Amino acid sequence: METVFGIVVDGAAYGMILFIISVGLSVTLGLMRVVNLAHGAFAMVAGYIASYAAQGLGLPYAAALVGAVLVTVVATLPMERLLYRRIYGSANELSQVLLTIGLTFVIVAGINYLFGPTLKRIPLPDALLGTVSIGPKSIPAHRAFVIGMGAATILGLWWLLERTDFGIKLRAAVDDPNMAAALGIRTERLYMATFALGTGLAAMGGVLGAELLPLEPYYAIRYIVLFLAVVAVGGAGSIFGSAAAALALGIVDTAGKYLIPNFGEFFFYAALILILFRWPHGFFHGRGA
Amino acid sequence: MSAVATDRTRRETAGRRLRRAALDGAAVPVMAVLGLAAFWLFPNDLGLMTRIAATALYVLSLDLVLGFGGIATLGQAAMFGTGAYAAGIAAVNLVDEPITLLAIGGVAGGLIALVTGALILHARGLTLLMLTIAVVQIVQEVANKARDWTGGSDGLSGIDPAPVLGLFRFDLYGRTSYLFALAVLIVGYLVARRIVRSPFGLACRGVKEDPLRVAALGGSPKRYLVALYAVAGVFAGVAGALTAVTSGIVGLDSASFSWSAEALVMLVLGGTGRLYGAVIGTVAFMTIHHILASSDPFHWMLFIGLFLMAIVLFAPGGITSVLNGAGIERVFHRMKGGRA
Amino acid sequence: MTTALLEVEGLSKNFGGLQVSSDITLDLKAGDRCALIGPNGAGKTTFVNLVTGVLAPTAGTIRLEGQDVTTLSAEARVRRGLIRSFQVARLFRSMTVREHLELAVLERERKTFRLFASVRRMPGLADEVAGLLDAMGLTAAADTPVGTLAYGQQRLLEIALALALKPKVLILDEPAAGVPHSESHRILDALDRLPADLAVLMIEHDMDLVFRFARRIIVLAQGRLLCSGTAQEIAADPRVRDVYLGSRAHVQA
Amino acid sequence: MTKTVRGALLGAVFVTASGAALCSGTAWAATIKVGVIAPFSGPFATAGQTFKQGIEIYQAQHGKTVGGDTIEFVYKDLDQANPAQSKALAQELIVKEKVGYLAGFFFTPDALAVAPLIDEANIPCVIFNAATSAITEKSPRYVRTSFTLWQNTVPLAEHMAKQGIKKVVTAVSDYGPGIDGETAFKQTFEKGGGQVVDSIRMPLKSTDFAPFMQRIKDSGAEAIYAFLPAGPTTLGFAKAFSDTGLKAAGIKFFGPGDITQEPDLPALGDAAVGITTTFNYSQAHDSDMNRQLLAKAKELFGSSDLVTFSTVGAYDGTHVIYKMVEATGGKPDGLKAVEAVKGMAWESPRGPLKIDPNSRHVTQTIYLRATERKDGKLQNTEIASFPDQPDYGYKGGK
Repeated sequence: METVFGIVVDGAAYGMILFIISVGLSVTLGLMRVVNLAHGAFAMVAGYIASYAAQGLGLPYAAALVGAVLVTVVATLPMERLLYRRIYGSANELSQVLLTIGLTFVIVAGINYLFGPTLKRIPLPDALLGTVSIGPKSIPAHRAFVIGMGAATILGLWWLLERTDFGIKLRAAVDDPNMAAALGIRTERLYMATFALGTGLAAMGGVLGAELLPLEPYYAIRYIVLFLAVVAVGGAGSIFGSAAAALALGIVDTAGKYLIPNFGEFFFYAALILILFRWPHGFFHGRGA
Repeated sequence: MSAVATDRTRRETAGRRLRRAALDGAAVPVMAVLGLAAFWLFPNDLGLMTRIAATALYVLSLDLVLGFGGIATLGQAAMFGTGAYAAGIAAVNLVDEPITLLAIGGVAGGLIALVTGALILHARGLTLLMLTIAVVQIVQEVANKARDWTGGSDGLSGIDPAPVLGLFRFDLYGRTSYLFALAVLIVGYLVARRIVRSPFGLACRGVKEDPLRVAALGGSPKRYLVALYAVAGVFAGVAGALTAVTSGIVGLDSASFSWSAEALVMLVLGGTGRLYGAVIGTVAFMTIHHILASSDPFHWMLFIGLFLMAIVLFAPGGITSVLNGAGIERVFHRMKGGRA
Repeated sequence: MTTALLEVEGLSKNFGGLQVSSDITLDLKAGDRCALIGPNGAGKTTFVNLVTGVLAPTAGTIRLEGQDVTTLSAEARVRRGLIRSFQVARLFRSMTVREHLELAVLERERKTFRLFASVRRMPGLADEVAGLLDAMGLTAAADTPVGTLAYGQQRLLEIALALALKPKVLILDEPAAGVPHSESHRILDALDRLPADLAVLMIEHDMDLVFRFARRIIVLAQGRLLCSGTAQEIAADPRVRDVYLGSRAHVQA
Repeated sequence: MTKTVRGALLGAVFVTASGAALCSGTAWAATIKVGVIAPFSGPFATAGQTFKQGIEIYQAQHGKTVGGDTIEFVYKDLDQANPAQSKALAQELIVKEKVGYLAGFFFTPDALAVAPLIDEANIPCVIFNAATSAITEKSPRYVRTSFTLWQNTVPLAEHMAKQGIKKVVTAVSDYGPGIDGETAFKQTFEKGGGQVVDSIRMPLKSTDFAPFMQRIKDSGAEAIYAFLPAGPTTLGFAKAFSDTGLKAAGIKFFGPGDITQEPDLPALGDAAVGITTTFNYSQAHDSDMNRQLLAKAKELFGSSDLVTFSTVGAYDGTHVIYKMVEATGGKPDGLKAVEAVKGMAWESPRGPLKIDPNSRHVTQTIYLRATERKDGKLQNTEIASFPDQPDYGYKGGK
């Protein structure tokens, strides 16, 4: 019983990190139909910025987090205008893959040039260094914090999409872009805002997750498969789908490593195949897509 | 739309098709002549050129799947790796005749494609992409685990093939390797072209454009896709075996996600849906990679990244679209208009 | 009495709680020229999708030449001679007219799994395709990619494709929709020349075309079979007028 | 016709472009070239950088000529373990660059791949790192100046058994060196009377180690023996070890010294404190030669932070190559060159070294080190030494 509990708690923390980063990808894929392979690169850039802010400038963790998210969003917006806008839409899948791989390469090279190939870390504040007890299991305070932030992200996104004007327009545009345009929704601005939202989420996940997904220049390429897996299992454009998928994959991965560590990798990908066999369009294929 | 305009576009497209057909026909002789010329001109780069030839066959297999069947995959290395390992294991334990080894690789690649294709090709889009990734990861993990057979992460070494046709030994300078790889590539290209022009190829092109319409003609889209996937698997398997035979070694990287992604990049670079696009894309990518990596190994990614982005922004159909369309158009124009 | 080629019995389809087709029964015999009409949203397209196997029915059976095909896939029904054309021309945009017909003929002959044969050298293929091209007046456009073809010609190709499959039962989904008047006579000519022993079910809005072509008319409304009969009977039926007027009133509201 | 010409032109452009870029290096009669294959880009770029630094430090200290011959190093980038590419690069180095020596090799598969080539071309191959024991068995032309997992693990396991530790969990990355380490540890430790209660092999790509920690905790072991490749994976593992409270619970952490290599220490932070490792080199090693090496590094590269085991592997490897050139008088003869350095002993920044004539691997002192914070900086402090350790894995083990 304790084992099961341990697996669930560890899996949830891992899943929440995956969720925070992947949900941004899911939102942009759902609305703009763009397979953004550079999404992981954006998360990485934010991680490096936060690392620099905390270690180089001596900012506190919270300020580094907020600053990194803002800087990343502002830095990537011109890319939306100059690059991404040309490749929106499902007809461009190949161009999307090629352009965003190219962009990823450029970012990897740039990060390598600026920060070097060694690992970088974002020092945690003392408050997040200890452990927290949840029932019989004690987990690192940082993980508990991440789980909390993940839950807050779910709620925040739910509020944003269900309760705000932006959310209504966004959902309308996901459901039927032409209709949305006909109704006078300015899709260009909507796309830009959504892109910023997606990048911001990636950035937040990159900073929060730096303990689990360590920062090095190949981060951008190493983890993108994981993020894509979450989006595929969750269903593009679905928040709760992404959350469910990230938690499920986090727990499956954790269980596999705990129970059969020698075949952990098998376990994960076999589970992925089975899940996609059962739900070929993801858990929550309802909205949009 | 006025009838005149339609007529003009029709004539233009007809012209473009004609040029494409001509390029298609010229591809094999050009490949052979350039390949042999390169053999004489760059005797010191045969190693690189051998890898280019084997990789071109691999990218060609991806073109069959993607360009002619519309199957987006990031798992083509599953077939390449399986073929490479099958040939490698056979070479270490059973036979050392190179052409037999290629056949073994082809059969292995085809079988794995048939089995996994039947399992995953019901899906489309991102789901299919993820399934293909999962397959290649599992194949790689099997290769890692079956250490006794595959050498695991140390790689499978000790592949020492017999002379080709009992006559040509694989030498240090890679002369035999290169000519052998070039010959296999050209034969592979011819077979692929034959398949593309066959009734089967026609049906696959139909599935790529509209699977439901093919069903309405009485064809089963999934069966075509699985068959095409398996056929391309044979090509990828042969390419893997060719790499194993000419390099004498197989590593886990030959069944990796990144090798799959690299094939996709090379193909899109060259242009999908034309076989010569796969060859041109491979030559371009690997040559550029080689030049950049040897002049500045630290930051070649920057250049290749910018190059990829430039292709998307300025030549969306890949290098061959420039060849097919604007480029040739300009040449024609200049010829007609005298010396410009 | 000739036996029915296509028999549909009690066919129903629900989407969730919504009943789109309910209890439709009809049959087609060899040589039938039948039209299915009804206002927008009457369930005509759903009906076609059910019969051709694109959708699975909630209840009911479909028999082709006496054999139950209800659970067969769309392509299996096509191979048994149940062929449809599409309302919006659904063609392979980058392929030429000739390639379309070649593919259709090869599908019919089940030769599409020949990997190493050359399409150009398949025995008899070129002649048959030439015949079809000629019959539809498409010879001049044979090597044009369909994407650049005029709309009327695309509709003709749709019919040619259906014929290339040598159907027993042919379902034409609005064969003349979107065709300019100057070209519609070509479609009519083509329809007139359909093989006599073919059972044809045409879904159509253009009443001129329906009255000219059909010997029997079936009216569908709100997913149900309203009535059937000859052109005169249908024209005189007050229920039909109600349905159309009602729906028009609804549209205007 | 025009299209053919056009196609031909295009192809020719590519081929010529590649040729032009490749044909620039011409061989000099009085220059002996050494081809170095290592990762200079990608996730392991640091490794290639340390190789290069080791070579440059040695050349700065000892000059670039041996008996009138200039030694020139030619670098080839191989960003990750890729044996086929490794072989192709080696072939290119031999055929085109006409190198007389091959060197470098961070990963085992890359080193193994060149065996047939060095035999056919009769070229010595000096391995600066790749640590699987079996490599030097594959060709008589391999010489290795790094270490093996067996070499580091055997003294560690003996030490742990002597400390009275009874129950240990092994946790290694699931690849060749990891399994070498696991086998070496198990054999030695169980011979010493200890018990390995669980052996965990972790997928190489793991990033989240919490589940493994849970398993280690559940096994009831007093200590762990862990080996992972240096870099991100080690960081994650060490962090998880302290974060999940295993460290606080008093479980002791042992392993080969790769896991606390100097370039990674800043990122590891306090998670590294208290880890006990055995290794052949520490920046904190107390000797004049080591201080000179670090000073030279600072002078040449502005900082000595990167200096680590692969730096001295390359540094001593360069020494071996110089001695080979000296012994053969600059004439290309691989076997003779290797023969000349068999049994050679010398003093290195890491301590006394000797090339075992049988395994052609360095016999060296292995140090027991504790990672600790000194003057605000983390370092591996040597607390005991085990002199003259051979490669226990050579033709043994497996």
